[in-house]
Amino acid sequence: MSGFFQATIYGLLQGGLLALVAVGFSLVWGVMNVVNLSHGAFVVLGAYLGWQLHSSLGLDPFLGMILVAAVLFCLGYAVQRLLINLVVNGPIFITLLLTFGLELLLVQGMNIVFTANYQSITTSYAGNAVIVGDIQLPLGRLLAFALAVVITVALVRVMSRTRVGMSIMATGMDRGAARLMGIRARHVYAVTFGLATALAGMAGTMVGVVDTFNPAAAGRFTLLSFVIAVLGGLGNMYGALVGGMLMGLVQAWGGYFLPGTWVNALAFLLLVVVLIFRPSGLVGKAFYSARLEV
Amino acid sequence: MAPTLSPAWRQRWPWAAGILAVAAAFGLQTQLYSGQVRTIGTIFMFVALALSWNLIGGYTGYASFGQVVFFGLGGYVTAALMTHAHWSFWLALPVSGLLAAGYGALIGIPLLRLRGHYFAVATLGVAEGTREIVTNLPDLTGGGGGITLPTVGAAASTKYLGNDGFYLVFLVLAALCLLVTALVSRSKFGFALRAIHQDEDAAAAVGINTTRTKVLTFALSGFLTGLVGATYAFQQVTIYPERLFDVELTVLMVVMVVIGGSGTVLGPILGAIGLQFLSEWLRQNYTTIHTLLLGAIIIAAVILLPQGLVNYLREARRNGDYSLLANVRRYRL
Amino acid sequence: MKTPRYLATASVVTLALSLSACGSKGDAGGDAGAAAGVLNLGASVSLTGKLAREGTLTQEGYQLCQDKVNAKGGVKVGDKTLKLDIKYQDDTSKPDTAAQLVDQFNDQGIKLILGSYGSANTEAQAAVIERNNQVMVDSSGADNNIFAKGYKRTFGVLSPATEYAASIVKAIAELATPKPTSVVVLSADDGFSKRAADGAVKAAKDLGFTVLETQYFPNGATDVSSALNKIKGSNPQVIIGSVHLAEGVAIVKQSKELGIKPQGFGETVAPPTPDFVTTLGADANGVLGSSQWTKSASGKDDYFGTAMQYEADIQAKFKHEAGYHNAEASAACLAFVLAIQKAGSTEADKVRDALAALDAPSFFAQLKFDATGQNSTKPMSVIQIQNGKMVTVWPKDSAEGKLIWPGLAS
Amino acid sequence: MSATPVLETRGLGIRFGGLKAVDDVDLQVPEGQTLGVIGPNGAGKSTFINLVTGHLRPTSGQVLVDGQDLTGAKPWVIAKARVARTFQIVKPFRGMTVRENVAVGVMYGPDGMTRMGPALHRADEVLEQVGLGAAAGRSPGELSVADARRLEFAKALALSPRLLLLDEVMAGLRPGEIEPSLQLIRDLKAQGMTIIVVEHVMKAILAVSDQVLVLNAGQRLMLGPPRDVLSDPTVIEAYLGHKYAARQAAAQAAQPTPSPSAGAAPTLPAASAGSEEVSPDA
Repeated sequence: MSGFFQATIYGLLQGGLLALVAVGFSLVWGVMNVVNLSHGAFVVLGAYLGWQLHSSLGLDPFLGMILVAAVLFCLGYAVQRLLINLVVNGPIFITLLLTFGLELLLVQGMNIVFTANYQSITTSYAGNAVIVGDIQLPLGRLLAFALAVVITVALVRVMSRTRVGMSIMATGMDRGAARLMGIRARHVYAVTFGLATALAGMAGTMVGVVDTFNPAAAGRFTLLSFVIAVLGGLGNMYGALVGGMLMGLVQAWGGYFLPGTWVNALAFLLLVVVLIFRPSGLVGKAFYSARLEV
Repeated sequence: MAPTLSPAWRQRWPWAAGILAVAAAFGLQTQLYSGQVRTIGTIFMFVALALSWNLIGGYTGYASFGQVVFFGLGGYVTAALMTHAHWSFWLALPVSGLLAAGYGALIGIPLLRLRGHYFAVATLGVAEGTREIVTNLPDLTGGGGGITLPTVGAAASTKYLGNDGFYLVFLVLAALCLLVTALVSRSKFGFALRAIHQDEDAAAAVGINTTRTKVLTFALSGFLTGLVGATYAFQQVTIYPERLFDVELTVLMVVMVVIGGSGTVLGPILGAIGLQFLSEWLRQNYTTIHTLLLGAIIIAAVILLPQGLVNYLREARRNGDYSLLANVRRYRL
Repeated sequence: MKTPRYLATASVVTLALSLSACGSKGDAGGDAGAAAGVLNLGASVSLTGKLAREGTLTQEGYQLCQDKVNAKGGVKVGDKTLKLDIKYQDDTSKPDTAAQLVDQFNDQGIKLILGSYGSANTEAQAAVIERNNQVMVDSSGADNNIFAKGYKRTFGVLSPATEYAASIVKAIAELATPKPTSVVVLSADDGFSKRAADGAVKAAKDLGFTVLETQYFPNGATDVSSALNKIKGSNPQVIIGSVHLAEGVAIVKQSKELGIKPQGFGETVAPPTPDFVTTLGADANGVLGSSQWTKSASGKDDYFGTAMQYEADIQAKFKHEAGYHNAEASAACLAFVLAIQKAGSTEADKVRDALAALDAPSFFAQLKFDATGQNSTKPMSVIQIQNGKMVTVWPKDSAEGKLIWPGLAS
Repeated sequence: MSATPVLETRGLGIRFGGLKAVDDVDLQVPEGQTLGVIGPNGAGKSTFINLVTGHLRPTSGQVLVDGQDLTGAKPWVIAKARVARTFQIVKPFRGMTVRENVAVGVMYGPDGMTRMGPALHRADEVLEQVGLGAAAGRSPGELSVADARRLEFAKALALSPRLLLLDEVMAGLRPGEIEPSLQLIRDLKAQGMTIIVVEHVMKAILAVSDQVLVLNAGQRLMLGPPRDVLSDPTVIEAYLGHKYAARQAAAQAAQPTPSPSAGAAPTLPAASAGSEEVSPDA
C-alpha cells in the first residue's frame, strides 16, 4: 500500500503548486471576466527569469522568486493597462483572441531570447528527500507546496483586509458601483492582472526547480489553469487551492490505478462533470458570477 | 440608397455571383502547381471550418472552444472505417459527418444549458477529454502512435486523390458550408439563432424552442466540421490524436470568424482567406519570427476591428464614418 | 436584414485573391538552381513549436555540412562544381505543414529534400516525396513504419527505432558486472518510442533478463511519477526509458525523489542531448544513453574528417558539444552530396539510384541503405554520462572508456 | 364566453432556498377580463408572471391555461398556447430591424408562418396597431423608451395571444405617453382579449382594470374591484407603511364621513408609487 500513500502525497504536493499556477488565472477570470490564454506563457516566463537569476547571479530560486514576481507584476500591469483594457468590455472571444495573440508573442519571444533548450533550475538540495516511514517527501516539492499554500492564503488575506484587495473585489462585483465610489477601475484592473502575472511568475520559478521546461510548455499550464479555476469556482482563491489539490490527487490516483496514459483524460472529464452539475465550482458560490457589467 | 436593380434581381444577384465564383474556383487548379493547389485546398478547408464554427459561435453566440472534437472525430471514424472495415472513402465521409453530428447532439444537450465562458470551457474540456480517450484506444485508433490509412496497393479501398482531388473535395465542402450558411442566415431558422444570440428568454417567450434549436445547430456545425476532418485524415494518410484534436485548430477558426466578422455569411470566408494568406506569407518571408508577427497582428486586429471586418464595413457604409478610432473606443474600459 | 449582396463580392474576391497571390504557372519551374551554378536542397525543419529544440540542432547539422562542402569548392557534378545552398522552411512541428512544404519545394523545382525532425514529420513528408517523384534523405525519422510502406525514394541514415533501446540492453548484458537480472521499460506513448520499447523488451527476453510489464505515459509528460510508483514495489535493477528529452529527464529526477534506486538507468534520445546534463547536473552521472553517433565513432570522410574533427567544428561554430542530432543531420546532407557526385547529375531519379547503391564511409557511420531505404547495418552506440561528460562504452571497438556499474551510487 | 377561466393558478409558489418569492397564490382570470396586479417592490409580481410563462419552474402549485395544466412547461410551449408577455426590462433583438423583431414572433408563434413574405406583412400590421409603423426599418437600439415599450407590446401581440401579460409597460413613461398605451389596452379589451396588467401607475390600474389583485411578500393579500382595493387600509399599509396608514385613519376619523366619491377617497397618490420614497417603518 505504500505505493498508494506515496502517490497520494506526491499528488498533494503537485496539487499545491498547480493551485498557485492557477490562482492568478482564476482571479483574472473571476474579477474581470477575461479568459487569459497567455497565463501559461507568464508561468514559463517566471521559470526562465528564475533560471536566469540563478545561473547568472547565483541567486537561490526561492529568493529570486520575489524579484521575478516584481518584474512580472510590472509587465502584467502594463499589458492590462495598454492592451486588455482596450477590449475588456467586448464579448468573450475578443479578450480571448487578444490573449491568444499575446501568448504567441510571449512564447516565440522566449524561443528567440532563451532559445528552445530544455532548462531546469538545479539546486543542491531540491532533489533530496525527507523520508517519513517509507514515504519520500522531495524537499524541492515540499518547499514549493508550502510556499504555494502560504502565498495563496496570504493572497486571500490581502484581498479581504487591505484597501487594494477590497477595491479589486468591489470592482469585480459591480464595476459601475465601484467607479461611483471613486475606485479607478482602469488602475484596479491593471493591478489585478499584475498580481495574477506575479503569482504566475512565482509559481513558474518553483516549477522551474521541480520540473524541466521550455517555451512550448506554456500551453500545458494554461490548460491546467482552466480546469483548476473552474473546479474551484471563478475568482475564488480558496477554490483554486482546493481545485489544485483535487487536480493533483486525480492525476496521482488516476496514474496509480489506471494505465499511465489515462491521467489527462480523467482531469478533463472531471472538469466537464463539475461544469454540468456545479458551474459555480466546488467551493461554494463564486460570488462574482452574479454581477452587472457597466 | 436602394440600388437601381429591380427587387427580384436584387434578391438573386448575390446568389448568382456566388455560384459563378465557386464554378470559377473549380477551374482554377488546372492553372496552378501542385504545391499551390494544396495550399489553396488548405485555405478552402479553413473556409469550411470557419463557416461551420460561425453557425454555433457567430449566429447563435455560443462560443464553442471544442469545435476541433468534431474535426478529430470525423477524421478518426473515417480512418477506422477505411483501415479496419476497408470501406471506401466516399462511404466513410458521410458516415463520419453523421457520427460527429450525433456526438454534437449528445454532448450538446447537457452543455448547451451552460452559457458564456462556462460553455466555452466545457466544450474545451470535452475536446481534450475525447482526444485522451482516442489516444487510449490503440487497437481501434492506433493511439499515440498514429494510424495510417491504406492508400497504396490492394488494401486501398479508394485511390489516393492527390492534391487536385483534395482541392476539389475541400472546395465542395467549402461551397456546401457557404450554401448552408446562406440558407440559414436568410431563413426562419436563422432568425431563431439570432434571437437566441441576443436574448434567450425573449426568444423562448415568442415560441422558439431554444434547446432544440441550439442542439440542432451544434449538430449541424458538428456534421460539417466532421466532413472536413474526414477529408483531412484521408489527405494526411497518417494521423495522430495530438494533431487531429489540436486546440490551435479551434482557436484558428475563432480568429478567422471574429476578425472576418462573426454572424455574417462573408465574414468567415474573408477571415479564413486573409489569415491563411497572412500566415503563409509570414512563414515564407520571416521564417524565424513568423509566429511572433502573427501574434502581434492578431492583437492589432482585435483592437482595431473588434466587431470584424464585414460588420465594420457595413456600419461604416451606413453612417459614412470610416475611422477606426470609434472601434478602439467601442469596448474600452 | 443583412442582404447577402456581400455574398457575391466575397466569392469574386476569393477568386481574385487566390489567382493573384499564387502567380501563374509560368514563372517557377525547371531546374532553376543548377543553371546558376548553385545546388538547392530543400529542408523543412521545426524551428518553432514542440520540437523546436531538436529542430534547431538538425538545422545546425545541415548548416555545418553546407560550410564544409562549400569550403572544399562545392559539389562536383560532371565537369561543373556547384555551390551548395540549402533552403530552410519552418514547419512549426506539425506533420501536415511539413508535408505541405515539401509540395511547395516541389513547385520551386527543388526535388532533393532533407528531412524534418522526428518520425511523425518525416513519415508525412515521405508520402509526398513518393508522389512528387522527389528524393529525401531522412536525418531523424527512425520509426521502422516509415520504411515499411514500400516507399522507394526515402533513405534514412539512422539505425532503426527497434535498435535504439535494444542496444542499451545488449551493452548492459555484455559489460555490466555483476550482471543485473530484472529490467523494466518505461515508454512514452508515441509511435517511435513504442517501437523502440518493443525492440528493448524483445532483446532483454532474448538475453535472459526477467522483463517486467512495460509502463506507458503520455507523450511529452514531465510528470512520470505514476509509472514510477507502479514499479517501485518490484524494484527493478535496470530501468530503460524509451523516451524523448522531457520524459527522460523526468524519469531520473523523479526516481531520485521517490527513492527508486535501480543499479542503472538507460534511455533513448535524452542522455546524448546537451540539455540532459545541464538540467540534471550531478544526477545525470551513470545514466546510459543510446546514440546514433559519438565523437569516438570510427570512420572518416574527406569533407568532415573524423568524428573528433566534427566535434571540434560544432564546438567552434555553435559553442556547444556535438550531439548525435547534429551528426545525423550532417550525415544526411553528406549522403546527398556523395550520391550527386557519384551520379554526376542533380536529376532526381539518378540521385535516387546513386543513393540506393551508396556504400561510403563517413565520420557518422558507414552510409549504406537496404532495399527499404534504411541504414539497417549501422550499429547504435551506447554512451554513459561520467562526471558530466559523454563517454562511449559500447560497441567495444569504438569504446572510449569502461562502463561504470552499478551506474547509480547506491 | 366559455366558463373555464383563461388562466387559473392553484396554490402557485416558488422558493429560492428559504425565501418564498411567491407563496400559495390561487387565482382565476375569466375570459375577457383585465386584471390589474399591484404590490410593493419585491412583492413577487414579476416572479408570478415568470411562473405563468414558464421562465421559472414553480416549486409548488399548478398553472392552468384554458383548463390545460401547463405547470412547469417550457416557455415556448406556453407561448404556443397563446400566452404572450412583455418584459419589465425591454429585451429587443438587436442586429435585426424592428419589423424583423416582430416577425420572429409571427413565425414562431402559434400561427407558425414559415414563409418570410407573409410573416413580414403580418408584422407590419401589428406595428401599425401599436403605432410603430414608421419605425419598421430601424434598428431597436435607435428607439425611445416609449417606442421600445411599444416594440415589446408588438412582439407580444405578434403571437395573436388569448392571454396578454404586461409587466410594468407604463413604468418610466411621461404622463403624456401613458394615455396612448391605455387606449391600446382598451382596444384589446374591446376585442375580448384577457389581459393581466402589472403596474405601479395607479392611474393606469384604475383606468383599465376590471379586478385588482394585490400581492405582498409573495402572498395574495386581496382581490376585488379597483375602487375597494385601493382604499382598503391593509393595502395602503402594505404600500405606504404602518405610520402613514395610521395617520390616514386618524385623519379620516376626525372628519365627518363624506360619501366615498372618487376624488376625495384616501386612495394611493396618483403619481407612480414605484419611484416615491416608501419608508416602511423598521
